[in-house]
Order: sequence, then structure tokens, then C-alpha cells
Amino acid sequence: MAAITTTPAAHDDVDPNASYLDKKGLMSWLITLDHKRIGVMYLISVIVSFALGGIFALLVRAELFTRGKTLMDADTYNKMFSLHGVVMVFLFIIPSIPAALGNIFLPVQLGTKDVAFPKLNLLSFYIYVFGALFGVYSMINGGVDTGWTFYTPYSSSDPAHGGVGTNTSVIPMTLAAFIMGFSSILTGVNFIATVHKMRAPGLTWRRLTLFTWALYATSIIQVLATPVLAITLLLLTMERFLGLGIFDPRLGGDPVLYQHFFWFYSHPAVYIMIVPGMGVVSDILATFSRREPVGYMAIAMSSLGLALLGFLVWGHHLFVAGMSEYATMVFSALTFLVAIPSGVKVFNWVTTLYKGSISLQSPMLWALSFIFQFTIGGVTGLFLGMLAVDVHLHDTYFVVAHFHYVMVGGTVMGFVGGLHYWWPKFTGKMYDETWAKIGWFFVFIGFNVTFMSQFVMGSRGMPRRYYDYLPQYEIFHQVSTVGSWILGVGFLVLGIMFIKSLMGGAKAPRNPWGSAALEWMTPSPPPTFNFVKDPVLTRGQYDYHLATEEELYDGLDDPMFPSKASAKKEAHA
Amino acid sequence: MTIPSADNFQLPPAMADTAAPIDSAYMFVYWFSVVFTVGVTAAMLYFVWKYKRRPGVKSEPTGHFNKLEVFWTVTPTIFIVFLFHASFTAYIKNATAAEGATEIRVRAKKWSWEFEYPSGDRVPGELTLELGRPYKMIISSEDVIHSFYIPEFRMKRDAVPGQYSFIQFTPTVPGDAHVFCAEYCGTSHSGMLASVKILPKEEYQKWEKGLGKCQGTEEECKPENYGKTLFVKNACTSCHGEGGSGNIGGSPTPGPKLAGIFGTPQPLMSGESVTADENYIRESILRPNAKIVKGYNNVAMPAFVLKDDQLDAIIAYLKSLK
Amino acid sequence: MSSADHAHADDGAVHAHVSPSLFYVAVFVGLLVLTGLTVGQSYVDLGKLNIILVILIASLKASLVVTFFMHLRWDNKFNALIFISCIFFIGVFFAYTMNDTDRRGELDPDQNVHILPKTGERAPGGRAAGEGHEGTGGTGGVGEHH
Amino acid sequence: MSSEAAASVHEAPEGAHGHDGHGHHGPKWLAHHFDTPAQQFDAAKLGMWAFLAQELLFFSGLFVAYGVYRSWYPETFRAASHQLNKEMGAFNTVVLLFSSFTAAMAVRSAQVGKQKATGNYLLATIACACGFLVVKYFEYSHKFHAGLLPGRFFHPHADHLVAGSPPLPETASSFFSIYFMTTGVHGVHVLIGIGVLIWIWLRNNRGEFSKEYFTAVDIAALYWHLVDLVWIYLFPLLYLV
Repeated sequence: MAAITTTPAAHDDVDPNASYLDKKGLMSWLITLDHKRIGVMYLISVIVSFALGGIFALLVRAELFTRGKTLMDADTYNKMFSLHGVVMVFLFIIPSIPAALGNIFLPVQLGTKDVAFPKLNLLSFYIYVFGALFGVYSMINGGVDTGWTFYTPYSSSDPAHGGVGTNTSVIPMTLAAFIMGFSSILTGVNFIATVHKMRAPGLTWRRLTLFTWALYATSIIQVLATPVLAITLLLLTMERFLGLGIFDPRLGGDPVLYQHFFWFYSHPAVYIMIVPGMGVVSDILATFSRREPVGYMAIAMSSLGLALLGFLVWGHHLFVAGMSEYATMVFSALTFLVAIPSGVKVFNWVTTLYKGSISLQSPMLWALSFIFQFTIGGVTGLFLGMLAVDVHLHDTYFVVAHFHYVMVGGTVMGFVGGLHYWWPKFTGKMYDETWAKIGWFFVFIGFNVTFMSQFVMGSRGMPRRYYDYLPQYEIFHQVSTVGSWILGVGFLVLGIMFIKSLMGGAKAPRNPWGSAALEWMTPSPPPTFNFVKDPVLTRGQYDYHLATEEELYDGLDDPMFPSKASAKKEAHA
Repeated sequence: MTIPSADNFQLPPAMADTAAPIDSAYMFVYWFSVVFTVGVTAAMLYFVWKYKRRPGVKSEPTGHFNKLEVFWTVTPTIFIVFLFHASFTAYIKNATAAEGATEIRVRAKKWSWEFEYPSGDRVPGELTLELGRPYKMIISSEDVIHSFYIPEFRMKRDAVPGQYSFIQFTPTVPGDAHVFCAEYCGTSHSGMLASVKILPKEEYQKWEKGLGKCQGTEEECKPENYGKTLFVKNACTSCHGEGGSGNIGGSPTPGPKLAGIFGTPQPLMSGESVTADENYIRESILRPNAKIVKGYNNVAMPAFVLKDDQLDAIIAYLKSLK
Repeated sequence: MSSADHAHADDGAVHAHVSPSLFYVAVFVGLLVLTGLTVGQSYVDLGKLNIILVILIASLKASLVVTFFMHLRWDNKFNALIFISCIFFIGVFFAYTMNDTDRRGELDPDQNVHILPKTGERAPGGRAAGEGHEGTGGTGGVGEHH
Repeated sequence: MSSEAAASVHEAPEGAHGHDGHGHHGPKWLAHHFDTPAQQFDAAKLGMWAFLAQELLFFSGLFVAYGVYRSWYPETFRAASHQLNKEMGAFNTVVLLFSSFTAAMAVRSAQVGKQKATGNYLLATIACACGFLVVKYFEYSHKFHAGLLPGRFFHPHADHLVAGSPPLPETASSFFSIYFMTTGVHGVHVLIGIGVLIWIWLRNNRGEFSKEYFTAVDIAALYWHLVDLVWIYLFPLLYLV
């Protein structure tokens, strides 16, 4: 792509051709300022967190396989679903795409050497680790049983002071989320400055990838919403510690106020989770249909639109919570607006396929399942936005299924799809396409079996966070639990496949998918300063009709199945 | 294992007037969702099949689809106005209590429901309603947030400590339903159920006459048997175990074991000790925090309001436990 | 690698606006005068007007600090946009939250209130009655004045 | 847009071309991944403003809590605010405003390259910040003596209260909870600010700043102005209404 050599990226201590992975030794990782290495450290952390949260989820589902006690008592079960939520939300899903994949690829997609503030970037990572340690401390102390939402007064009213709430290890856990919040904020600050100030020459706003746009929108939410979570959790900690009386009704506080505070962050946080996934999907769709996404600007602007609207709709979590009717009306009306940018994205994605040149390699499978599942997650959001219907569905399994369709069916699919898509680039290794497809198949089937049955039991009235249930819900719970096993097998297959790729995967070519985007123009894995020579863009990153054969195929003999061709080449070498 | 019937697969049976507007809104958005999802997915799969990569065939450069963009921005906007209108009118209809509706106080506490009828009688764990009579449930909570939820009525409202709220409905079908707690509230959240009985007028009046007294055969109304019924209905079992055994499924309960303690000395928080006699048990039910047994200071037992004969029955039952 | 929206992309050096010292002194004096004003108003009881006055004066002081001490007047426009949008979101936070907390029980006097207007009962689970609550029975709603 | 250009991105160029030290090596304060001082300066400012935005949102939670409770219990708040020492509050306000002024002057001195003046203004700012905390200490200790503490610890002692002020209702505990949370969180920011300013002062002494590079001074001053900004609202809302 369009690389006109202006200045050689010369540095006394860095060989411009050496891969960023070349330096060995633990310390070269722990004190690195290279955004790619920091991203890889994030990636390892979030995958470990995902595995941990996944184990909690499997235990929750296993417990629900039969009525009454199956594996554990009620208190343990309550801790399991709470820890599942806390780990998945704060440790996995929020940093998953932005901090891990974003860190690795944002500067590469911008054609720059690093993020604007590399030291701050490393600091963010250590803040994340420090926060995670608090979480681990809480878990060693028995964990929490409050749900990830920490609703007061259950979380804040300490029985040790005559309160009515839980006696589990709440304070370390809220502090963990408090601390990790700052990691998220600082990453956001860093990315905003990077997108604004670090773009390569010729890389205008209209030429940013949609992944970059999505990260940019996400960063804005991270910076503006996360501090409110921080102050909320600080007040909650103090409420439990000192009995402030701001959220605890027995001390003159208002528990509904806590819910306002909490959702002022946590609703925008839903967009912190999903918008980057949308960005990944947009990029994958472009690459595997060899086409600029239809409505490029519409997709980019709808990311910003979601970021803005995300701040205006938090009250739909409080429709039956005891909020004034006026607030209820306003929040319901505004909530529906979210449907517009979400719909715009789905329509544009589907139209992108029209007259494309579509290849169904594994990243594309994840992107297509994202669209399918996100659509279901989106339309079921309409059910919940409708005031009257929400009165029935609120806090039932319908809600659980809805947000899992968005968060797992959406974000996790985007994350895993992105991992497949960029894996050859940042590891320099190919993975086994057959096993990747088998893994995808298990995850796709397992996911839909697990959560589709939860829609039905939810609309039939099964409340969430239940340890035990009435006989009429048993069949749905059993189907769901079986689905969770299939899902677990799928992730296990993928895990083994990726590890095998690291151990002995074929060497990845520069551009295995034939993409026209900037990150595929640099070697796999990229050098420390991302490009051998500083790139200058003379065309857009999705301009397939302007890209040369050489840029797209790198002299591969079979442009249709580049990965196979490269594997063949490697075998001959 | 019950397999739900096909005719109402998605929604539980509708048993109150509040269900109809919600169900029609639900079904409307349901069919819209089905059409939308199937449409999007079908288009996606068709394009994937039709434009599969073929050697020598290039993708067509993306043009501008401004009209299309406007179309699929404006159409959903119009549509959501309808959705909002439909759901909002249904909500307002269901939120307005009928003039002269019978008021029932719903008191939530960890982990039981208590219903106070206009006569002042308090009945735990069982809500009896008259068919066709408009009701207004005034909901409150004594400790943490709970949520009063009857799926068959499609109605739900959080019970927020320090705050009153209400829901209204008129039962339209006789039969049985359930009250769930829909807001997570701790250990026995899933055990915080109550049964709902909707009775035709004559049966309801018969029931109403016996309100506050033991209703049952002579055998069932013997003090220790009546006490056992009350012990279960007040959800004492969720903190003290079945028969006051002090354990549920092998793990110790939040509250102390009650079986066999009658007449024995109990060590208290204060370091003193008290004999578990009639007076102590009565005080512990009415004012649980007056004398707390050692080791249970972190468990806030809620107070129970019971009539004298009910208290006597419970004491008789506890005496009988070994 | 100079990015497209550099303010001073021409020579790549930093060109910051330097105000004269006396100007900063003048801003500081302005701030002192406004502080005097805000203290002064506390001696005059204007009812509800006091809080409005106080917020107005504080906002005036804040905008002096932001525009001049923090150089937003001469800074990149986007930095000003960040600041303004942040004020907007704080406004949303305030307005929406108080649209709830201040208006409970307004449409229906029994809905979401601390005190049941018909009977004057205080809802259980709240601050124990008889601990010096100011709210007089029968007002419903929340707080002191309804 | 040519294929040779494209190839040059991904093909390793021949020879060791990387060590000519050409062009890219600017002054030592210019980080390697920036091209020009202006780019570095603008990025730092933009980053700082984004950071300040999060600081404001962080405080906004406390202000919303204040707004809600003040609107519920206006009389309580009026009565309780009489227990705060207006004079000390006003004095602290002037101290902070002055420190903000000296911080702005420190930036100005740095902009024109007067290293000594920059150091002195920074010292003045640090001194004011410390003074602020000392006054705050006296205020806090009075509240502790009078039992005017947040939430559960609220046990006012009649003989330590301000004479002639309205009686304190039980709900006043909410006021003092908010008072201690807001001023406490603000105080922590003052402490952090002192640390940052000392660090900048040390760097200035080492002669790290110049007409061309004064970014760090500017950034630290921005942070300090924010601390002032929050207090501008806190003082009248807590002490004066």
C-alpha cells in the first residue's frame, strides 16, 4: 500500500527489520514500551480471565442441570454466578478487544510507531494487573455473592454493623473494579490522542479502518463513563466501611440512586463491550468479501452515535425499580433510538456482501455468526425497551439470554474472529484451518443451544439468579446446560488449535487473507516500529480496486486460498 | 419433567387483565423480530452463496447508496415510534389502579412474602384473591431489595426498602399461580416464593371467613401441626432448615438449629446464657435482635408479626421437635 | 508522519500563545472579586435564588479559570470540544437522575414514596422512625418539602 | 500508488540502511515515535484534556449526590452548613485561587524560558497547596471533636457545635457524609497535585525545560487548575448555602 519512503525509521538501538518478538527474556516483556508487546500481555491476561469466567459459567450451568442441589449449596452458587459476572465483565470483556487487540493493531492501522503515550500504556496494563490482584484476593477470601451489579443495600449493609446485606468479601472486589476502571480510562485517553495525532501521512479521517473508528468511539465512552463507575464504587466501599447513608436506606440513603449511578456507567459500558466487536466484524467483512464496506461513513458515525446514545438510556435498567414515571417515559423513548444506529450497521454489513468476492475462511465464519447473533440480541432488546413488555421480562432469563446474545454472540464472536484474523500477523504463524472451523462449529451450535432455550424460559417467567426452580422450567435448563458443554468443547478445541499453531504452525505470509488494509503491508510479525519504512497512504484501506496484485497476494500462486498456498510454499522451503 | 404445550409456548397462561395488553405487544414485536431476523439472515446466506469467491471474478467496487442509507435510517425510526406508543399505552393502562380497588399490603423480607389483607390479618406465603375483583398491591421491603413478580399476571415491581410502591390487577381466571422474587436478595433468593390462589366469589367468601384462623381439619389444627404449617409458610425453614434441623442439603443454615433446644440453656452474644423457654421463643420471633445466640450476630433475622394463638402454635411445634 | 490535523504543521515547532503577566493578574483579581460576591450573598437570604446565584458565580469563576489560566481560549478547538461535551454529559447525569429523585409520587401519590399519604406510615426498611425525621406524615414523596 | 512503493513496505531493503541517524533524531526530549515537537505537544495536551474530562465526570457523581440530597433535605443542608467554618473556607478559596494564578505564571515563565521564575512560581504553588491542607486539617479536627462525622459515626456533641446555629436533625448525617466524601476526594487530588508539582519543580531545577519544551509544566498546571476548578464549586455549595 502506498508506501513512499520518506524517512527511514532509523534508530541507534533498534534494527528496523527485526520482528518485535525477537527480543527474548522475561524482563524484555515486563518493562516493554512496545504497544504490541503490551497488547500481547493483555491478550494473555484476558484469555486467562475468560477461561476462569468460563469455568464459573460451566459450574453455574451444571448446578442448574437438576432441581435442588446438584453440585453445590445456594451460597456457593450465588458466589459462582457473581464471580462469573465480575470476571467476565471487568477482567475479560472490557479489556478484551480494545486493550488487547486494539493495543496491538491500532498503531499499525494508523501507520505509526507506537501509541501517543507508551509509558502510560504500560502503566494501564499494570493498573489492570493490580486491580485483578484485588479481585483474586477477594476470591481467596470467599468471593462475593452480590452479582456483578453490587446492588445496595445487599452489598453495602454489612451484618457486622447490624446491617441486612451480605457478609462476603465485597470491599476488595469493588476496589478491584475501581482500580481496573482507571486502566480502562487511561487506555481510552491514550487511544484518543493516538487517533488524533499519530496518523500516517495520507491517512485522513475518511481512510481510517472501521476498527479504528470503533476503538475511537469506545475510547470516548471509556473516558467519559468509567470515572462515574469509579466514584460509585468508591461511595459504595465507603458506604459499607463507614455507613455513609447515601445508598443505604437504613441510614437515610436511596438504593435507587445507586442504580442510577451504577447504570450511568454500566449502560455505556455495554457499548464499550460491543462497539469494538462491530469494528472487528467490519474489517473482517471487508477483507473476506474484498470490498469496501457499504456505507463506510454511516458505519463509522453509527459507532459514534452509539457512544453518544449509550449515555442517554441507562434508566431502562430501572423500569420496575421504583423510579418516577416521568423518568420511565423519557428513558423508554430514548432507548428505542439505539435501534437506529444498530440497524444501520446490520444493513450495511449485509449489503457489503452483495457483489463481493466472498471467501468463507474461519474469521469470516465468526463475522457472519456475529451478524446473525447480534441481530437476535438486538431485536430482543426491542422487547426489553418496550415498557409494558419489560415489566414482564425484567430480571428473567430473557434478559440473561438477550445480553449473552449481544455480549457472547456479539463481542466474544468478534474477539475470537479478530483473534483468528490477526493471529498470523502478530504471531507470524498460521493455524490449522480445519480445526478452526470445527471449533467454530461447536461454539456456534453450543452458544445458540445454551441461550435460545433461556429466551423461552425467561418469557415463561423464570427469574434470573435462581439456585432452584419450579418443575416447569427443568427441560429448558437441561437443554441450556447441555449447550454450555458443547460451547465449552468448542473453546477447548480453539485453545488447543492456537497453542499448536504457536508451537509449530506454518510461517505466516505477509498478507494471508489478501487484504488491502495497512496492517497487512508490513511483515508478519511486524518489526518493533511496525513498518520497515514509514508508510504514506495514497489510497484508502478498503480500496480493493486500487490495490495492486502484489499488495494483495504477495506473489502467492493461489489467490483464492492464500493460506494453503503459503503452507505449501513453506513445506517446500 | 413437564414439557410446555405448543399453544402458549412462549408465555405462561394469562390470569389477569394486565396480561392481555402486554401479550399483544409481545406478540407484535415477536413477529416483527422473526421477520427481521429471518430476512437479514436469508439475505446474508444468499449473498454468501451467490457471490462466493471464484477465480478471475473480482468484487465490484463499492458505490454510494445514499438513498438506501436514508431509507434504512428513516424506516426503523418510524417503526420505533409505533413500538414506543404501543408499549407506553399498555404500560399506563396497567399502571393505573381502579377506583376502590382492594388494597393488600405486600411485605417482603429475607426470604418470605407476607400479605396483609384489609381486615388486618397477615398471611405468609399464600396470596388468595377473588376472581374479577380489582386489587392494588402496596409493596414494601424490610431489608434489601426484592421484587414482586407474578408471571401469570405479567406484573412485576421491586420491593425497595424505605419506599412504597404498588401494582394493580384484576384476576380473570380461577386457578393457581406463583409469586417469585425477581431481584437477587441473597442465599434463599430462589426459595422466596409464594403461591397465588384465585377463587370464585363463593369459595373466596368461605376462605375469607376463616382468615386468621387455622383452616383445616381438627387434626391439622392441633397446635403443633398448625405450628408446623406456620413454620413452613413463614419460610422459617429457609434459615433454620426443615423441621428446624439447622441444615439444608447437608450445609449449615444461616440461622441456628431449633430442634431439641427447648428447655436447654443457650449461650448469648453478650456472654450470658438464657433458657429457651416459651418467653424466650416468643421474644425471639417478635424482636429477633433482643437476645442473639452466640455466633449468629451477622445474621439479621426479620421480625414476624403473629397473633397469640399462632405464636402458641409455633412454640408448641418447636417443643415437639427433637 | 505528521498527522493531517496538525495545528502548526508548517515547521513542526510548538507555538504557544503567551499572555502578558498583567493579564493573569487581572484574571486573578476578577476571581477574588467574584469570591467576595459569593461570600457576600450568603449573608442575604434570597430563598431559592441563593443557590442559583451561587452556581452562576461559581460557573463564571470556573470559565475564567478554564478559558485563561488553562489557555482554552487559544488552544486546539478539539480540546474545547472535549470540555464542552464533558459538561453536557454531566448535565445529562444531573437532569435525568433528578427527573427521577425529585418527581417520585408526583403522578400517583402511592407510587415510589417514603410515606404513604393516606395513613402517614413510613415505609419499613428505611431510616428507623422516631430518629428525628423532619418529613411530616402525610406529605408523601421524598424529603422535606412536597 | 505504485507497486514498487508497495513492495518497499514489506520487503526487507538491502544493506544496513538504518544507522545513518538521519532526520529523525530531534532534541533528546522528543520521544522517538513523534515526528515534530508540535505533534508531541498537541498529543500531550489532547491527552491531558481527555484526562481532565474523566476527572470532572469522576467528581460529577459526588455533585449529583449533593444535588439529590440537597433537593430532598434543603432545611437540613442549610442547618448543617452553618456548622462549617465560612472564614476558613473563604481563606482556603483565596489560597487555591492564588495557587492557580502562580501555576499559570509558572507556565508563562516556562514559555518564555525563564527557568528561575518558573521554579519560584512552582514553589509558591506548592506552598499554597500545603497551606490549603493545613487549614483543612484544622477544619477536620474540629468536625471530629464535634462528632460531625459521616453516616454511622454522626454523633453531634451539643457543646462543640457552632453557637446560635439551627438545631441539627438526624438527616444532617447525609450532609456530613457528602462533605467528607467531596472534600476528602478533593484533598487526595491536592496531595497528588503537590507530588506532581514537586516532581516538575525538580525537573525544572535540572534545566529540562526551555522555550521549545515546556509541555510537562503546562500539563501539571492544567491538573492543578482542575483541582482549583472543583473547589470553586465545592466552597459555595458546602459552606455558603
